[in-house]
Amino acid sequence: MTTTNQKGLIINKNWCKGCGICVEFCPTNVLEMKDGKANIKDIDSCIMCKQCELRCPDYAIYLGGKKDGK
Amino acid sequence: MTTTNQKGLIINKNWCKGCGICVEFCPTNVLEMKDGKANIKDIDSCIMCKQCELRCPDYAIYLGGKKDGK
Amino acid sequence: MSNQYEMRLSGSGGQGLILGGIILAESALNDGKNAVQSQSYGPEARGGASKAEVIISDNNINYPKVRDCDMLLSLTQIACDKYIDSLKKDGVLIIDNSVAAPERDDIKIYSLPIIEIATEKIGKPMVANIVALAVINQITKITSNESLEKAVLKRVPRGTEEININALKEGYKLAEVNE
Amino acid sequence: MSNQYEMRLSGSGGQGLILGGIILAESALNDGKNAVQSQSYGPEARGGASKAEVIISDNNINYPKVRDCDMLLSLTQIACDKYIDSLKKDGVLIIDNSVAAPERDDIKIYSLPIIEIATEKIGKPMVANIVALAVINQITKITSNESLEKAVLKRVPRGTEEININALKEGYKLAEVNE
Amino acid sequence: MASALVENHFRSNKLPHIWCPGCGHGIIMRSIVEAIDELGYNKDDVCVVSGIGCSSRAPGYMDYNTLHTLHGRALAYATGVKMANPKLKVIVITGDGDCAAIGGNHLIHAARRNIDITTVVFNNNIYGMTGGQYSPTTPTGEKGTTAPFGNIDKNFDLCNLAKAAGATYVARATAYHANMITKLVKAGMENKGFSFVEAVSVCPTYYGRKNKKGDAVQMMRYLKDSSVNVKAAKKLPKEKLEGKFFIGEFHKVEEPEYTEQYQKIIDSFQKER
Amino acid sequence: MASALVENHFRSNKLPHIWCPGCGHGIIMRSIVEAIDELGYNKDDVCVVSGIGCSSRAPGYMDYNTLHTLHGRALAYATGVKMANPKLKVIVITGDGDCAAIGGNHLIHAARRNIDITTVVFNNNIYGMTGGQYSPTTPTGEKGTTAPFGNIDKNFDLCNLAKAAGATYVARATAYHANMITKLVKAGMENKGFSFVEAVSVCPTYYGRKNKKGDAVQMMRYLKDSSVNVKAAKKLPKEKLEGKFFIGEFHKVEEPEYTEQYQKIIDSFQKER
Amino acid sequence: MENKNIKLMQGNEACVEGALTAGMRFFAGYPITPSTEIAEISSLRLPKVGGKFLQMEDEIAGIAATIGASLTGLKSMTATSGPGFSLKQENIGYASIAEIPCVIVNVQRGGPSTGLPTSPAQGDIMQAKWGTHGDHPVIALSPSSVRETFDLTIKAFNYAEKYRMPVMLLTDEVIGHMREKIEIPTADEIEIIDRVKPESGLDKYNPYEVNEGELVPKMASYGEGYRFHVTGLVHDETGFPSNDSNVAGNLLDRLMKKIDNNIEDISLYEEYRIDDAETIIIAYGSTARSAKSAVDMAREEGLKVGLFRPMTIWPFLDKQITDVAKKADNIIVAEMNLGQYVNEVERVGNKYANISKCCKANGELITPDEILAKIKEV
Amino acid sequence: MENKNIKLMQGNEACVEGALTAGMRFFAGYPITPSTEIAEISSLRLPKVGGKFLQMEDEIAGIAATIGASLTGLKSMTATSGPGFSLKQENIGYASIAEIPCVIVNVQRGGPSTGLPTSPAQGDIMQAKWGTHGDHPVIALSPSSVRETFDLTIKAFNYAEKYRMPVMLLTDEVIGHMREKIEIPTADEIEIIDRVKPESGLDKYNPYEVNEGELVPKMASYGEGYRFHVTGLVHDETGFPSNDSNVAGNLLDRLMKKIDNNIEDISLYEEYRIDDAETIIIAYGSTARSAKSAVDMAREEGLKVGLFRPMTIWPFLDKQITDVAKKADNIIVAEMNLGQYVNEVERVGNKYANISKCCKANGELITPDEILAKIKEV
Ligand SMILES: Cc1ncc(C[n+]2csc(CCOP(=O)(O)OP(=O)(O)O)c2C)c(N)n1
Ligand SMILES: Cc1ncc(C[n+]2csc(CCOP(=O)(O)OP(=O)(O)O)c2C)c(N)n1
Ligand code: SF4
Ligand code: SF4
Ligand code: SF4
Ligand code: SF4
Ligand code: SF4
Ligand code: SF4
Ligand SMILES: [Mg+2]
Ligand SMILES: [Mg+2]
Repeated sequence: MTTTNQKGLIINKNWCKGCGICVEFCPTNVLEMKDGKANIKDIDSCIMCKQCELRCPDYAIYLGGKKDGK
Repeated sequence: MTTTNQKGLIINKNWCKGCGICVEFCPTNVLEMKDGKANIKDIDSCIMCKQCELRCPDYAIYLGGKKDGK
Repeated sequence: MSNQYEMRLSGSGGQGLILGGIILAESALNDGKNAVQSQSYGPEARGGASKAEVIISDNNINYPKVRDCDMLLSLTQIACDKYIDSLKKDGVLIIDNSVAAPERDDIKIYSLPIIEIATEKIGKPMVANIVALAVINQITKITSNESLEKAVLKRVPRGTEEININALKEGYKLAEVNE
Repeated sequence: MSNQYEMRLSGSGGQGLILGGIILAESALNDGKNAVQSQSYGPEARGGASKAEVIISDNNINYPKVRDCDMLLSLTQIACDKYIDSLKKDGVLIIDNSVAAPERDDIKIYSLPIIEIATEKIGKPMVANIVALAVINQITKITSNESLEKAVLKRVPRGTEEININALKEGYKLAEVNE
Repeated sequence: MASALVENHFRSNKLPHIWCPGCGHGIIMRSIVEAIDELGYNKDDVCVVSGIGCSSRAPGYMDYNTLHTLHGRALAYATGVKMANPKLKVIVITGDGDCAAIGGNHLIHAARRNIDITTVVFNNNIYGMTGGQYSPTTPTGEKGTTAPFGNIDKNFDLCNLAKAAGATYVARATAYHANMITKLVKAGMENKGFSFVEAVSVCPTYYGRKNKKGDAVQMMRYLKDSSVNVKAAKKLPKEKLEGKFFIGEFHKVEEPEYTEQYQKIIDSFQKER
Repeated sequence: MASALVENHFRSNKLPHIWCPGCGHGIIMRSIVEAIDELGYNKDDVCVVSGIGCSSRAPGYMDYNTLHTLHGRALAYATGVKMANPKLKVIVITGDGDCAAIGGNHLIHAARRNIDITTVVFNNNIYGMTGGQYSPTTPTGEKGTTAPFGNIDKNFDLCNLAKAAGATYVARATAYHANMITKLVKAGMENKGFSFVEAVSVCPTYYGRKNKKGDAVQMMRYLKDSSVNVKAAKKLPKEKLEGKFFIGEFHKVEEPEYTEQYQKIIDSFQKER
Repeated sequence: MENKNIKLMQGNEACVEGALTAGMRFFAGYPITPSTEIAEISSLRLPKVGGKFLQMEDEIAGIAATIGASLTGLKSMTATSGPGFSLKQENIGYASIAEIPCVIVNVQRGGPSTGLPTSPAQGDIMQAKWGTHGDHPVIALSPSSVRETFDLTIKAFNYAEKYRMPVMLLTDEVIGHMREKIEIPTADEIEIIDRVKPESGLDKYNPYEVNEGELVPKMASYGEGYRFHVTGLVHDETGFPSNDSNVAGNLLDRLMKKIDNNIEDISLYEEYRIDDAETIIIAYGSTARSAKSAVDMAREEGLKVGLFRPMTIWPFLDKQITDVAKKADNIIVAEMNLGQYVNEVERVGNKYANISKCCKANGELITPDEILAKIKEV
Repeated sequence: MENKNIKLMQGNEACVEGALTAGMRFFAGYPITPSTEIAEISSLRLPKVGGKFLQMEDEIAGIAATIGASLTGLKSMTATSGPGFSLKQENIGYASIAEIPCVIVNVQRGGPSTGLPTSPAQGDIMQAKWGTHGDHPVIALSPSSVRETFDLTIKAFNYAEKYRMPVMLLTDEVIGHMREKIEIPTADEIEIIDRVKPESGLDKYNPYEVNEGELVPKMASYGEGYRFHVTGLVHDETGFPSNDSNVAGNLLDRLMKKIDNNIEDISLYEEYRIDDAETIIIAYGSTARSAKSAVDMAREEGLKVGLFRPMTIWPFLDKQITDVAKKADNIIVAEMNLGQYVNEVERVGNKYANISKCCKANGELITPDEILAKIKEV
């Protein structure tokens, strides 16, 4: 359910309710909706700006996978 | 209990509670306190300005004796 | 209940009769007796009329209200008119001499210049209530004079002790003379 | 009470199952029967899961709640898992084919592509509820087809009549084929 | 045995009223009645609604349709009255406690709706009826029987509050300025919408005594000396304004009135038929 | 499986929360928590109090001392909490209905007292929890389930109201401006007195649907496009401000704080002994 | 649904339809689950008949506006649930002493406090009688079906107008939210009662004077030319306050007698299979539906069981329930609370019958099986 | 007054003194006659002992702040009269379900509504039990003297803390406003009970968990390091809301059992000349004083009359009053209302004794003569 990657961008699909807010406001178009949940489409473009984390109403997407060493 | 006079200034002593407001704010010093009630001391000075009537909290002093023909 | 003495102090608001009732009750406590004090509230209390009630007894006091009283003090005519019927046969009526004595011959009436004494002898009309207390005590002997003095001193504002003691004294004198 | 037929329509919020329940109940009324419809409220209704209950009877319906049901419709896995135990022995289970059939051999299971039909044949996933109503009616014969059609037409928004009639037709077809 | 105004507009068999000697409430009540008289309203069309408090006893003396409700609730009752019969000229008489303590919510909501009610607050900065507890308008530092060490609450500026809440007419005068109250209440009644008139009153019995403000006369004098008309204020130097409060009209705007807006909805269906 | 902030400050076993997909409340709740985190408060010293509503469910998820009270009463409870232990950092989370409808009186009085509580209103312009009735902040003309023909009420400007009532810190941001909420809440918490932060939220389920505002994304976009920072506003031409609302800090003053003033009374007796 | 008067309707909707039929032209309230639909439907329907709907700032304002509107001549209603019902209590007392007709609906939900907002309960039965301070007359009705919600709402308005008092409709989440078949009666099947108004052109109108042969004082509306006074203080027949103990005593006495002297008119109930019953269940509202099922089930097993179903909860049906107690060996009171109405049943009945209760307050409707089990137990 | 502990004191003052003795450190309220002195004296006394007094914007805010302060560790009280008591009802339910100790004083005055604000009554007896929506546990005490006001206020705090619930003190205008002799007991004569707190340093604190042998859950204060959650919704032992019917059922059950299982601890009453009594008067509060006089008067006339005086009004003294009913031929319930407590007496007693009432609700205290007349009548 969790996606980890070099940028440490994580999506908790159990918590994601599929509102699409993160997708809409990602400045570099990293994200997409897939099966009603947020999904990482293009991690390389991620500039780790945290906009998605800030605005996810469900705390389902966040940067921090790396920081925590996970 | 009622005083009538040529200016039509009337004091209803049954209603007067003796607060002294009319006496204080009469511009021409027509009134006085007597036995705890307002009293006409000098009707001649009355300029019929109605200040007493306006400010009597108990509607015990008023001009109008003449108007009503009483 | 037979040794209960029931008193009603009546007059107009501002005459300090409620304080008077409290002092009387505390005086009784000083004597080791029981006392209940109550007073009128509400529009009745607002409109100028004022009433304090005191019951003093050696025993427990159950029913706490005064209905027919043994002693009635009235400092104003309105108060006297209103409460005179509640005074028991053989009861004591104490009125200020500005009040017209009622037509009842089954009671003892004391008409005394209470307010005048306070105003003229003490120079403070406010202490009429204390003068009245002394008068009541002198006539009814309901509490001891020492207890009353103690009670008065406890309740009056600091700095007014002397005036009030004088008021008591004048009250006793007044009642003695007229006894 | 024996001729009472109790149904539970379950799925997720937004699938229009409450409207479905209402239509089913009105269809029964059209047939001259009695019906009671109720639904889940509160956090339960908020959280995505949704449930409508319908009881249909020739007689009066007293106790208005469905406990163990004769027919269960489940359009989602969660709903099926939650309510499967409440389906009576010999009861009818109708599930969308996206839902895994439960392991019970004491019931009749109909697994049909209800959502798919609505999406692909009608082009409106929202009409899955209407497709499901036709399926239910075809399988259980609980109300007459004319009554159901009338009930559907009464409740759907103006301008969508044709789509909904088509949905009914597709539903009947689907159920017939799989009967 | 009273003036023509009093005979005409009061239930004079109920007079004298229960208020204490020198209580400012009587002056304000008269000024309101004068306003109604000058406006020439039919008495049958006037409805005065109040809550509970010394001030709220006013309607009992006034010869209109009168409604003495519960503490704080006058505006909610009045809203029902006005909606039920928008032709009625509805006045709410309330105290600072009634209006701004327990009734504060109804005040801001009636203001927000801009419903055509004129509210006159008899603000004596104290709970008079219950014997002198501090109120939401008791100035900081002053005493009440529940503020024996001085009130630490900040006091409301009721006019400011009413304005922020949405009132379309806001003004203040004092019991000393009896004619001005009449003028402001008239303007308030003529405003199609929620009008708020603060009438600063005096309670010599409790507020005066507790705070050593002297007798009724001295308190009236204070009202005279400490108030400045907003219009005049602009021309005055700052020093002259120190310790003073403003009276006069503070706010006046035109906005849709509630019962009229509702009537439009009703009418839209009338047409449909 | 959540960010460090969420793990630290939320009761993550209670997540995901009950709010609908795209509900703005979740964003605002996170921004508040971020503020607390940045301020470095000890979690044991933070107390979050709420009323009843979707928004008022927030405290249940937050790992502090939390109190979920009655509809409209959060500020009254919070006042008791703060007075009882002035060391606590007290935050009130409330909805537009909770705070401004049934709770309006407690709001203006808490503001008046300038008690050190930071109130954050999750303003979605609707009663979410009960299914979409219009609220005192629903814009005139918009629909709710109890305003089927469009709301004829005028809506409150809550910031204006709080200011007029006496709040010493007043500000507004939106769920789109998540970082700004954090900033304002921090400033509010640091203000010794009553701080009021309006956080404009979105309710796609009811407000959005009823008023055809599109989905959560569109509603968030609206917040972004229609808000103007007060600071920037001054430099903008009037046309650019049409149909816009302001965000940012509106009011900030220093005034005596309630619990401190009360402590002074207590201290005066301590000295006496 | 050949007959156009047959509909599928929700209980809360039936309440509004009944109210409109009774002549409701004013509603003021505040949303609260599970009563909210009553406000919502009122907001939709009232302006279409020239009536007024107001969403107020809270429940207190809701009932206050309702009373104000009633005084101004409109038949008025407010609706709420538990927490809101608690908030309205002070004003219920006002309407009682000032004798203002109005209808207060309480769609009961799980308490105490916020409790279980979306679950049914019958926990406010005693509150309906005793919730406000001081003695006062009370009428409260409780329907068991959607149709009865319609009927009893009309009754509630009728009683309110006839006896000049607030009347409560105590329904519950089950009845309020369920949809069932309802046949709307035709106009001539329905009795509508309006308040008695003073003849116009009266010289002197005493708003609280009751003349020989009159039930209640005649009621003028504000704005009709009678400039009368209304207060929540104890008042004499002129409407003005009085502290006189005789006035106070007489007023309260008169208020209570409105009920006591007309108890038959207000007594609504159903008896079901009661004639030979050895065990009689007493149940009201939604619980009575379960009880009816239970009676049928018991009868099928040969048990002599019946149901007494009060629709009038207050005033308490003293006479009828005493009779029931005399007739039966056992009485079982079934209610969705921890035992409220049963106290009253005990009061009148425990001389005559063995009284027990079948109570549940966990947010679930009592089932027929639970009642049946209790029947077998006693 | 040689003994410095003997004083003349007003009932309302004794209430504050008792509260301070019990450890009250927070009071929030709103003025209302005839309870206002309690607020006034609290405002004067509390800061001197480091406590807090708050005059809130209304009665609702008063009790809400009281509950908030109690949760934060202070023993808290609010006081009011009729109209305010009605307004506080919703919050009383909150304190009940969330189990927050607090004391609510109601100095009863004439109702309903604004009624007779300065006159005594005992019209809120049933309201004290049933005023808020939903089932909930209730303790209410009623003193008959100034000294007893002091004592029962302490008891009220003790019960509140011990059983974690709101406790009501139902006094009346007569007791609240009269001054009489009171001997203040010394510290060692007084039992003070404090809430049980969790041991500090707990890893996990479940705010609503009751362990074997415990009466109520241990109560932490906000700010002490337990970051617990409190709600008025039905909740499980962790304090978080739940819709589970078992959780709901168990919670309500536990709340009610706090009373039911400890009824003896809460039963306070006085029996006076009851042993050989053929007629027993039941009276409480100020009316009990008249009743005692009446008993003495009756005894003087040779009538066998006694008095049973409940000081605990709620929970109802089932056992004791059943015993009284078994002992006496006649029971007369005297109360300053139109008949409230008498209903409960009838419920338990009418199998055994002839029960009648001596009621008055006109703003005047019932007199000994009126009770005596009633004694002779039965
Ligand atoms: C619900 C309720 N709470 C409290 C009271 C007691 N009470 C009566 S009047 C009043 C305050 C009145 O103050 P204000 O409104 O300023 O009027 P004023 O007497 O000063 O003119 C209070 C607290 C009440 N009657 N009802
Ligand atoms: C006394 C009372 N009245 C009404 C309600 C019903 N109620 C619960 S939440 C709510 C409105 C919530 O709106 P808001 O505060 O804006 O919060 P939101 O759900 O929109 O976040 C209402 C009316 C209640 N619980 N208690
Ligand atoms: S961190 Fe920024 S760039 Fe990366 S996915 Fe999130 S919003 Fe897009
Ligand atoms: S914002 Fe959060 S909940 Fe919404 S789609 Fe993105 S991850 Fe999912
Ligand atoms: S009318 Fe004017 S001048 Fe005459 S007495 Fe009155 S105040 Fe004085
Ligand atoms: S103002 Fe009126 S009440 Fe006062 S002294 Fe003059 S006449 Fe008397
Ligand atoms: S108490 Fe104060 S406000 Fe009330 S009547 Fe007396 S002076 Fe006026
Ligand atoms: S109803 Fe609205 S406010 Fe409530 S959770 Fe859903 S979106 Fe959010
Ligand atoms: Mg005032
Ligand atoms: Mg909202």
